[in-house]
Amino acid sequence: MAEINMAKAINLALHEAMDRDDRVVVMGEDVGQDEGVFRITEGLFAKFGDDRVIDTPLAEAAIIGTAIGMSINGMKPVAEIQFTGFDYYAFHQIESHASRFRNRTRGRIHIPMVMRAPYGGGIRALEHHSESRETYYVHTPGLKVVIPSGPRNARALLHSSIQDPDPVIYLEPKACYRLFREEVPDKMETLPIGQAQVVKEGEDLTLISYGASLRAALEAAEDMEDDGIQAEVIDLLTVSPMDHKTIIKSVMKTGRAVIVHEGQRNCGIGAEIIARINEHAFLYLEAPIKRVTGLDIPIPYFSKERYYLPDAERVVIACKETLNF
Amino acid sequence: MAEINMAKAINLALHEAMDRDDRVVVMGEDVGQDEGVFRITEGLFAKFGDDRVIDTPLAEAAIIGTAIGMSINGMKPVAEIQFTGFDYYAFHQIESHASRFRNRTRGRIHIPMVMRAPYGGGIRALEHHSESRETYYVHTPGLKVVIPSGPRNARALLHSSIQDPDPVIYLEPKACYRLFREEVPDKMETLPIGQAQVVKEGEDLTLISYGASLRAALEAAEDMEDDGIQAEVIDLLTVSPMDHKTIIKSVMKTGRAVIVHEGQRNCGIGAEIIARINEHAFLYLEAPIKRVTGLDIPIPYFSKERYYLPDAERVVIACKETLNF
Amino acid sequence: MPRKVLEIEQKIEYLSILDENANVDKELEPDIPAEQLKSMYKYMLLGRRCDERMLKMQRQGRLGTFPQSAGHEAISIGSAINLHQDDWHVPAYRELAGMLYRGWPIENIILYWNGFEEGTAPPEHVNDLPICVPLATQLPHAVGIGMAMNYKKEKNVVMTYFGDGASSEGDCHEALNFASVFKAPVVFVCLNNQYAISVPLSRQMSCETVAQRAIAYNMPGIRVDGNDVLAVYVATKEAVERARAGYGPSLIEGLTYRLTPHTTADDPKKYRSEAETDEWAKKEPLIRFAKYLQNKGVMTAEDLEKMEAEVDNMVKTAVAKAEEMAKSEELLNPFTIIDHVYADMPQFLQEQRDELAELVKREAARKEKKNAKSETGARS
Amino acid sequence: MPRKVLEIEQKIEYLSILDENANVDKELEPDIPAEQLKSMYKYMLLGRRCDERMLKMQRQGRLGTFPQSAGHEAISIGSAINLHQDDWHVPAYRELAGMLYRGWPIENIILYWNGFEEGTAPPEHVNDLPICVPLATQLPHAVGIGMAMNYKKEKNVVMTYFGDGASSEGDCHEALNFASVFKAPVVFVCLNNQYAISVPLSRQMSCETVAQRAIAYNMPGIRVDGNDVLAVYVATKEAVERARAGYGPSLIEGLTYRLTPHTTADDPKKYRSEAETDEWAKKEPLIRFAKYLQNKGVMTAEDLEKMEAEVDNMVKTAVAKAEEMAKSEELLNPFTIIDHVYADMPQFLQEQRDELAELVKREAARKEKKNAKSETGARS
Ligand SMILES: Cc1ncc(C[n+]2csc(CCOP(=O)(O)OP(=O)(O)O)c2C)c(N)n1
Ligand SMILES: Cc1ncc(C[n+]2csc(CCOP(=O)(O)OP(=O)(O)O)c2C)c(N)n1
Ligand SMILES: [Mg+2]
Ligand SMILES: [Mg+2]
Repeated sequence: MAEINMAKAINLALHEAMDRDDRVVVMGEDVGQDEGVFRITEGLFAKFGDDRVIDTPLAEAAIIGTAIGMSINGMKPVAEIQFTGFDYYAFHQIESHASRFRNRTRGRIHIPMVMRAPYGGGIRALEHHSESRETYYVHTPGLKVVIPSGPRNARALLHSSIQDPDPVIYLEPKACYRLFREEVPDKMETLPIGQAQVVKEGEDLTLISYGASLRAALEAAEDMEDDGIQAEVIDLLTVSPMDHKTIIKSVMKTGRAVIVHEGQRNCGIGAEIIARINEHAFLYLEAPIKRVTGLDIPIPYFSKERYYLPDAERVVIACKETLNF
Repeated sequence: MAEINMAKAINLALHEAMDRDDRVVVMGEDVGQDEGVFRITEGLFAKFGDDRVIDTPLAEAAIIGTAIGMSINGMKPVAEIQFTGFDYYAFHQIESHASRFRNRTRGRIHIPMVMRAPYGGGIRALEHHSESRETYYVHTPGLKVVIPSGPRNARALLHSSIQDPDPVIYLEPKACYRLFREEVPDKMETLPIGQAQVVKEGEDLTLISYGASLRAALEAAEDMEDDGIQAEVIDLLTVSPMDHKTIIKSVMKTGRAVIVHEGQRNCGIGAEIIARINEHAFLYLEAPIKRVTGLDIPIPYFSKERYYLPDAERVVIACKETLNF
Repeated sequence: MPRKVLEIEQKIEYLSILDENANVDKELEPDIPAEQLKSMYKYMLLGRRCDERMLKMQRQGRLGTFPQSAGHEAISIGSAINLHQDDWHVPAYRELAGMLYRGWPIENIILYWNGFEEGTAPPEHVNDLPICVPLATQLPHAVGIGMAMNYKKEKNVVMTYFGDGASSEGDCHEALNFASVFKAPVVFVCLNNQYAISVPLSRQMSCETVAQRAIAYNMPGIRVDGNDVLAVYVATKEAVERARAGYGPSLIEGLTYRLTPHTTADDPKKYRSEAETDEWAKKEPLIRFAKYLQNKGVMTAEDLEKMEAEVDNMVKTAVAKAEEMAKSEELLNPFTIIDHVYADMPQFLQEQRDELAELVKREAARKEKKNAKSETGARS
Repeated sequence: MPRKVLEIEQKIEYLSILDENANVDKELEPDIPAEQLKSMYKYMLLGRRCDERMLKMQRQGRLGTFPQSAGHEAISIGSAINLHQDDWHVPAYRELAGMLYRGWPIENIILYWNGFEEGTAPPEHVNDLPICVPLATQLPHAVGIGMAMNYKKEKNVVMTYFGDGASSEGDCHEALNFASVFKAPVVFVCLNNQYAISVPLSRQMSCETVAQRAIAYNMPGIRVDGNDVLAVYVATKEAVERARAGYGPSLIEGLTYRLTPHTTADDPKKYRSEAETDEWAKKEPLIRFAKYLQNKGVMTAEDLEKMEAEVDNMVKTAVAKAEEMAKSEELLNPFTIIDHVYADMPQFLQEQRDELAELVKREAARKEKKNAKSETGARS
């Protein structure tokens, strides 16, 4: 298989999933003839037709609400919200229903749908087109929240998400769509939801990140190597249920941690990671855990977006403070 | 002034605020002739009429959306959402507009509205009538989130919320509405938003709570006195912006902390408190900080609600584990 | 370059067949087999008696707050009777009679309002969604179910319900629009009881009828006397046939009135006049239908009495069963609150389950101690 | 006990006055003073030229992605021209011409699409809301502004805009319903360009017109030729007068067509045929209006040319100004991203501001170093 970028990898996964299982349908605004505003649904409409690649009227709540209904009646809808900034419109359907049907009916009805949405900043987009509010979903029991970081894991995790019997919020860091290419295997593969990956081993401190921010973490880790600092880097991949075991194991080794994510800080994923490290590895900690995150402000319009988004420099500063504590 | 319960205290504040300032209007479902499903708007319709006590059609997004519009055109709406379980319907208006207009317009337009809603569990209510998801609001920059715990602070904080130039989410722990009475002063008073209160002093550990859970914390603190344990109890009152200074000061003294809240744990307020203590008082900590919170499940229907809600017993267990660490 | 009035095809109709004095419009009278007529009456009665019984239980502290359904049996049964077993029934929360007709055990309903999730699970053979509390949010589900039918080429239909108040919610508009665009086989039934808790229709909308909203979605719209089970039957039957034949959704508005408060926590005297309530009480659906059945010779007074007894018995048995179930180990099992959140159990939730196990152990120990003590007390 | 068709009072009209060949219907022609006609044309032209210029800038990397408005000037100006300065204008994002007419500096628009919040702040004397990106969410704001007018007994009106796609959103329904229930003085203008990005009208709704949705809210509804500024003017004028007189809201649908892609990121060839685009290009609003002005003797060819020059100049000046402003200390100040989130600065945000200050210092130091280096480089 050739090297492909993340946009292509997600597109590939959709093709594969639809080929394999005719209960899988794709629905959303402009996913059909237009092939998605980021071309993520390229080729699907031509191949699977109007029946399975459904351009919907413009109403996010109904997109999610009808996807719930389709799930109940035996299908596996992959519903696209055009940008995460518009998923709040559907939040009551997610909170009150997608996340609850299984529990409410003691397992009798469950919702095997996927909500996918381009997510996060970094592409000089307009207002409301760069949001990263995964906390809303992570705080909502009954959901799983997956955020891939590269072509290969994006494809594998999308397959896992579609196969999952429960609703999965699959957030696509749009800054990564065309950032780099990666070899993906010919054969379809999956990755377990809820499992983090150590993407770089190190002894000196643990960097925990996911999505587009992982690039900043990796870049920082590389930069620090020049100073002889070996950071271990963890890619969460799933932010809920979070794999704190992998985190704890690493922090027990390094004694230090820095968390990097672009979502707002207040009650963000970083806060939860700190809480769990505190609960499970308190005695191993040699310095306060640092958070390099989006600020607690609406993400600025693009002229000043860089002051909001974590970058390698901010990560390095935080790491050094942690190491020098 | 006689002793009154919290329901009455909130009602009193509404009367006073509407007396003082004719830009203040109350709006929502059944707030008028019916005087609110919890009788919080008692007497307002009779006194201020249809113009200022507005029964709206049944549409939460429009209640918040029109309140935003009224705010823009010089009014100070106090919009009621009948139960927090239904505020998700309006979440896009809160996230995309109420919280952003000031920043978006560099201060030219701001939204001095209050969204009040009966909040939390403990009254054997139906499905969707017991939710506590303050995290959604706390994670949203531009909002303030106030949760009173008793009649006197409820009245004072509602005044502060109405006077605040920014949107305030004012969540009323409905389990406290008629739980106890308290003397409130004749004269109207306010309390600064963003300031916590030490409600009981102690040396051995810090209990941090708010809303209805504060009762569990206080009861636990009292119980522990028999064992010679002196807990310091902090009532947050505002969960965003959170007064971590008061928390840090206490933890620096006690070295130990337990957080009690009924909202879900994952990315809950407790996580944020732990993160801030970690950041500001790391070296003072003698044990991991414990979280006694709602479980990460939808709040159960009322027959098993008690397994979800924090109570004094759970708090005492956590405190002892912390002390014995 | 004209100024002209646009021709709009849809006509909004009004239908009434059996009036409050049980006069029947012979021309409009549907031809329903006697057995089905009896069945309709039986489930209307069962809904009513169940509702009354639950009210008593609530007053005795044996049930939580619940929204009553007395007065709405004609809408519920007149429509649900048109469904096949494998069609879908997607209620709001006043379709008690219809749910029972569809096969929900009375116990489930009681358990639901008594705080047990087990009451919400549809029985295996029942293609229904459970009661839905957040208003209008069930409507897009109904549409999605219908869209899946189209996709799977199932010849089924979905019947879904919402109130006059719920019609103001965004989800109602979005669902009606999606249904019309995708020609989903959905029958939307608006139970217009003229109040949303205290808010009267005039404060809810400024148009005359909910039915005319159908014009906004190019679907048939009809208002019927919602206390006239024959009118509801006829209108929904047409809609069901239409949907089943592939012509898409319809909107049916049943004009009716709550015979009771909104829920057991509500005091309607604050917002409805006694005169109005009395007026509407005369129009309630059961009496006129019973008369119709008698006039038609389908049931005798004696038959009706027998049915009363039968229904009473069903309710009684169910109440006993529900209260028994509520004490069963299965329903008291605290771990069920955690075990159904996900298909698999995530690590962090397992940890919380372990915490809960600790608490449960302590609770059990405390109980044992207490029991032991009281035994000692008894002996002394 | 009848089955009868309900009488619905509202009639949905269609209006067209100035056709694509600039033929005018004399009977329907409004009596607009020459100065106002000129002003209308000027702002339509300004909107168009601004849009074209911004497209060029975007292609040159001098502007971010933005939604173009070419083709929609008649709807925007024909309606906005009916507002008093202290009335409110609540746009979506294709009301560029109207915003300029209302007093928004061109610089603001450019700055907004160039990623500066400063462009979003309405100038002090302008009673407008800024561009709104989340579809239909501005509509309840417009209604709230109108409700406040009623409360304060202001004799003003609100003009608000939404697209055919946005009409499917729940907020659209809720806003129309609230406006009708509270008789809010709001004129709802639907800019129906027949596509929501790629999704055609037939996939958006199954009814013929957006205008007929007015029947669901008991308000006047009219469809006009949205490329005919006179028709838009007449319909919105009636609606404004109605609203100002206390009779509540109206719904006006302007049928039009995007002359451009959806945004600079869009390729309409994927979903619109060339034939269709060509057909509609002929119907665009400016040419016919210019002809009308000439035929009527309001403007000569020379006047028109002069106006072109004037408008070009305005755009040129504004572009220069915007690009100057974008380099100003005020607009580059990074702290503005934090300073306007709350009226007061909470402690935790102050701490984040301090973090930012550190970064800004480093950035400055890095720049200085780089400058120093390149200076050294230059010298060597
Ligand atoms: C989204 C939402 N908002 C508010 C409520 C609280 N509530 C329950 S029933 C009700 C009134 C509903 O009126 P209507 O739709 O006319 O139905 P009815 O109860 O009259 O049958 C309200 C406001 C709710 N359940 N869901
Ligand atoms: C709530 C929301 N969903 C999706 C989008 C993304 N989006 C921007 S414009 C657009 C199409 C809008 O179509 P329409 O309302 O017809 O307006 P037009 O662009 O044609 O003027 C979409 C889907 C958005 N801005 N807001
Ligand atoms: Mg009702
Ligand atoms: Mg459009």
